[in-house]
Amino acid sequence: MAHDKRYTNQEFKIVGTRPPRPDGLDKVTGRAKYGADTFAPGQLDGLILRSPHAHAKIKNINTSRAEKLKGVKAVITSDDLPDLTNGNRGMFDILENCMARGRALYDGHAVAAVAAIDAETARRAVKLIKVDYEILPHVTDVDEAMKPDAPIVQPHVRTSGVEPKPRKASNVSQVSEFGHGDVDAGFKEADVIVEKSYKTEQTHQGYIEPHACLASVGPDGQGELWVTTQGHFFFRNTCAALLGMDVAKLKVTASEIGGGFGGKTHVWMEPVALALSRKANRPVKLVMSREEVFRASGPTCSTSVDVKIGAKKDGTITAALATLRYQNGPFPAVWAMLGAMTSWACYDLKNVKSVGYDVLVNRPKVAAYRAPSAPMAAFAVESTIDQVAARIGMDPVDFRIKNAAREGTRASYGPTYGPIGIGPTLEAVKNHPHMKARLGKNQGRGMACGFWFNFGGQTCVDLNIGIDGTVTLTVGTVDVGGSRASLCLIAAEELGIAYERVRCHVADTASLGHNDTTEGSRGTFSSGMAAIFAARDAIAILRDRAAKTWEIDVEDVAWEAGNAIAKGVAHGNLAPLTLEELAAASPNTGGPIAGHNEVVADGAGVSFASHICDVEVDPETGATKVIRYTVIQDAGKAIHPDYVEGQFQGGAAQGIGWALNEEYVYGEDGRLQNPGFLDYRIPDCSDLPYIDTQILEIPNPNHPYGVRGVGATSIVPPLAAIGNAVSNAAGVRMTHVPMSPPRILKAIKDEQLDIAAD
Amino acid sequence: MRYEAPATTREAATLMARAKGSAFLLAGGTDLLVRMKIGLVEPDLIVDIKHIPAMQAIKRSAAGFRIGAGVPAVAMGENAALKKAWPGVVEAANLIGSDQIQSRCTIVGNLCNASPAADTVPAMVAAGAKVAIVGPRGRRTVAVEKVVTGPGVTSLKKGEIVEAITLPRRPPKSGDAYLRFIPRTEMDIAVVGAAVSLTLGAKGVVKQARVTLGAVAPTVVLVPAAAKAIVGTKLEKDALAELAAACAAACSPIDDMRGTIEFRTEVAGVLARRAAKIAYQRAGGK
Amino acid sequence: MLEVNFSGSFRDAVDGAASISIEAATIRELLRKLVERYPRMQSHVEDGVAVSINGEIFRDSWGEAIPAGAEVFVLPRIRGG
Amino acid sequence: MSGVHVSTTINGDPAEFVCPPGETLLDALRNRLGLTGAKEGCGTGDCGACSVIVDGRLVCSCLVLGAEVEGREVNTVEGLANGDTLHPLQTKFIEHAALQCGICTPGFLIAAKALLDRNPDPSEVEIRYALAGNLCRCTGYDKIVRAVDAAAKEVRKEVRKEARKKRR
Repeated sequence: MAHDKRYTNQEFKIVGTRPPRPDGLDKVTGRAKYGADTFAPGQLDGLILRSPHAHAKIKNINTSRAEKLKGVKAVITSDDLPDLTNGNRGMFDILENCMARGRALYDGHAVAAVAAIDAETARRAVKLIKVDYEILPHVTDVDEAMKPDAPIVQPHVRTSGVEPKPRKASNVSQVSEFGHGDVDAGFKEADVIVEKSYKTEQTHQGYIEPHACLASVGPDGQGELWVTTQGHFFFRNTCAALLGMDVAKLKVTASEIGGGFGGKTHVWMEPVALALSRKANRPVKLVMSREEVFRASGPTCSTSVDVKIGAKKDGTITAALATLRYQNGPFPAVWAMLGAMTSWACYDLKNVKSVGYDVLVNRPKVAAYRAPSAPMAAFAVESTIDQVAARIGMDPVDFRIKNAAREGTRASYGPTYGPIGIGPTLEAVKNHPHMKARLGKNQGRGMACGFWFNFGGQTCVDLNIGIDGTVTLTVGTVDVGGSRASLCLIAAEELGIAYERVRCHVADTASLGHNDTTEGSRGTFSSGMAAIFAARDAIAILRDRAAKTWEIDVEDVAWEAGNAIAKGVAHGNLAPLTLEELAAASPNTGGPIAGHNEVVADGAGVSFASHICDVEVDPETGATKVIRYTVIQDAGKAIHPDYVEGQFQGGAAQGIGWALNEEYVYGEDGRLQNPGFLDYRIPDCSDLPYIDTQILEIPNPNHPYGVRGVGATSIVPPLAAIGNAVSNAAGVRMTHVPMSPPRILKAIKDEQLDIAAD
Repeated sequence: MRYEAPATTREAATLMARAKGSAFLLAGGTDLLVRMKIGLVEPDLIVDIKHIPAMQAIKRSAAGFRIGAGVPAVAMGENAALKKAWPGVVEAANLIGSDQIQSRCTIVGNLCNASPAADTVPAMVAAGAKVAIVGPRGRRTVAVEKVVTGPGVTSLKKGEIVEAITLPRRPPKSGDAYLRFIPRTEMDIAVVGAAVSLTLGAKGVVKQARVTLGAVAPTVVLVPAAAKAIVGTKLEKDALAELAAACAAACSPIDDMRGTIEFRTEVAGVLARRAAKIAYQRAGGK
Repeated sequence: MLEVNFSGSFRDAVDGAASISIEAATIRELLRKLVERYPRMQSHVEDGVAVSINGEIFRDSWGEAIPAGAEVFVLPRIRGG
Repeated sequence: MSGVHVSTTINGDPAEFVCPPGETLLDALRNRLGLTGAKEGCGTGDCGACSVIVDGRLVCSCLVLGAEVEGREVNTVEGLANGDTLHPLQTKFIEHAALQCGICTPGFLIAAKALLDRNPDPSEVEIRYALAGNLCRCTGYDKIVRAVDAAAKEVRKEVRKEARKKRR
């Protein structure tokens, strides 16, 4: 049935409160079951052998000694994962990333796998597999990979998006251009032009739970997969296709997920676990070590970006140009394109252009990471914006407000905006006490803006009313950060009952229709929309049951505050029927009462954030300390404010780590040097201050409650906000992320030399 | 693989001496278990020394302090007398890792792991610590700086076990301090470390000093020139500048993922200067 | 008649045009006619496209009606984290 | 390879298991005793997700051999609640939304308990440094620190109550 998706501007009774989450108790008592927390009878331990080389031809793999080892039940190579993708290059790339096919494309690329009776036997078996490599020249740096003489990562790739279509293979897989107006003309009008180049290093989502799954496939072609994932329906479809199974015969259950941030939207090793299980005819548990997570499960891109901005003395930006080079790992993707689309989204620009170059290198396949591609573009753009403001002697906040996009602005990536929140977040920054707080010695303040599209997608929800009137809400979007609590609030709001009367569960793939992956901040937006419609669906049935009970026309029955009400003088004497009464009577009024909804939740509202931070820099060592941090973001409508704040704070913390210390370090040999939490430095509790938040609510017109996604955007501004703060504290402009102490100290020293030279 | 938990140092030494294949001592295990996890070592024998009474205690005597090889760093922080006498050595020990690591890691393990970046070694060398070694051919005692001969390499012979570290008795008006540089506030390996131990004479003038640096050379560096720069001074500005310069001159670091040659050399002097000031204050200097 | 705009990454598929005129009442009809006229759009449509109608981005609702004179952009399908 | 027989006490109850000499306490707890509350986030002592308390000391169970806990007292998140009464830390973590994905929560609860056991009145800085060995990637630590601070107040109340009882 069709539903009205428009914002209804209703008064909320329950939405917006902060009740305890339904899965809270299990998670504070150790009962919650994550990817590695389940066991099956006869279970084997799986282990993957990975390439130590960045780029190598696999001449031969000898598994005979491993197969002979006592306790080994299966050994597989790419021969056990035949290519069933019939020409679908995207699927083939997923297959090749799961298990190398003749070529190892990066340090950590899987080349073989074993399943054995215990972990120790599996370890010994892997050591017995003999792989004969022919080492090939490799390239890991994005700018190096674009040079004409660079080693070619994928000989089949021809650059798309350029005319005429190239004949020669290239590491540039795609060129994408966005924008409007005439930037050359715009730069001619400018009084001031600032042009600068930036680099950001590769970072990992850093979820604390490594990839883990328990796979079981039988000779009858039926299988089950228990896995930590952001999208078990997508995993089912992909694994079934790669293994030649029927989708209906593979049941995938999403475990509790120990963080994903985009990293668990991709299939990494699950097809290998299924193939091992199929070969051994035993359940196989496959769990990545932390080292494997870093070497072989997708980080985000390292990038190299040039930005040029021209402005008039009055603060009007006359032209904006960005050239973005994003490294994708060894498989073509669209990350630079996304960077090009997001780079200028915060601003109202007459002449704007951004060109993205997607580049292949010998590093792990790049995966989505929270607002993928936007933070690096924002670092370059927002850093340059501050420099332009300084050059024309204008306050950086006022400069942004003057050029901010608003309703009716044509976005740099094409469409015209509806109601949006960039202006309000900037006004909120201007009025925030943080901006007036006094700074101490060696301290600097910076701010920056960020944008993310958000989206909805395919969603399916069941709402079942129990005999006692309590409600089971069954969704198919994985709960990555408390969405079950938010969805209970929404169902309770619609039905007019208490939050405690609703329980939300995430269904396995056999129990509900397809749901898209929880990504792009869609979980609460889309399942919330479907929950609203499912509840309204159930209310229609409840009204019908009440009408039957009263023997009146259903048109005369209204649903108010959890009760069926008979309308009109004729029925004035009828006492309201509660949900409990209707549920209890349901066996005799037509059977179980349930609501259901399938929807493509399109029309997710774009979201904007502005961040403020104060940083102290030790001029003698380049050490930094974040003194104060404030996040201001438009949530559309905050369903459960605790978890909206949590998303704001978590995104900011990830951005702070990215800005200051996190980076993949590759050696000359193309091997990752820091595949662990010791030298891949995500922020500790003692590294951060309290992170203040301010939730703005500019309703999304395309959602009944005005909800926008909230998860992604908060990671976009921090790189630039910290960069601006550091340069204000240390008096040097940082153009290379992470701004680690050695980089900051070098910048300070170089600056001192320059001054001395002048 | 075998796991043994002997009750005496002798037994442990004998087990190690007779071991075929690779044998490792287990105290806190915060280095050994990590190396086992990432497959760097596959021990045939693990000898747990935490059941050897002589190695579990911090003993105070006329000669100073004796810290058993099995004593976790956290216990050093809990020992008021030790903390008062050697605050620099204790703060170095307490800087290693998290509270979780503190409950397990030992200064002897930190020493024998022979990492150039070990936190406690510069402090122990500055303090003039001695190492009590028990081996198949009996006991010997050596200066702490004699134990580590290169990255991952020690002068200990097969079957030799460090039983304890001894710190000398402290003359009055003495103080020591250790500072390290790490990118985060916790959990990192030192990029540079600097320790200063000094004793004041009349009118707060530095009478005797030892200055050491960590993570700027294959082994910890004792910098006599830096000590000389502050002896006879009250750490005036130029004395400290000379100290920093001497430290920078003594550095022969490497470029790696944790820091550059340039950075380590620059920051070594800065930290030594700051450590000297703290040690001076702790000695009662103003 | 609709004025349909293209972002950079699709322009080579529509012979470099920034925008074209096309008769379509729904997203489905628009995409069908696009592929008919520009066969190289086929692969893009298979990889996934998004269509924005008056600023609202649709990724999957091909049944969505396109009002006359609406602002229409054919965009790459966006991935999320 | 011959296994080591270990008799120990876990959350107050006697427990026995046989494990290979090189097996970590974490693997023994999870795979032999079914106590999966402690998680492996790194296996190298850098994330604290496997935190447990052994003889009153906070440790990473991934850096302890199973064989080492012979005759010792081990406390895990599964033993944190007292019967059907949650520990104040557990209550406050839920109240303050101090968890999102929850994978790091058992480790944080155990580390925070070790802190409050020795210092029931910690400052914000003391809380942050005591929890520095526990990585969380979801929350930015804000709500965790607030929850521990709130739980500390509860613990102090209980301590005072106990003291009063004793005086009577």
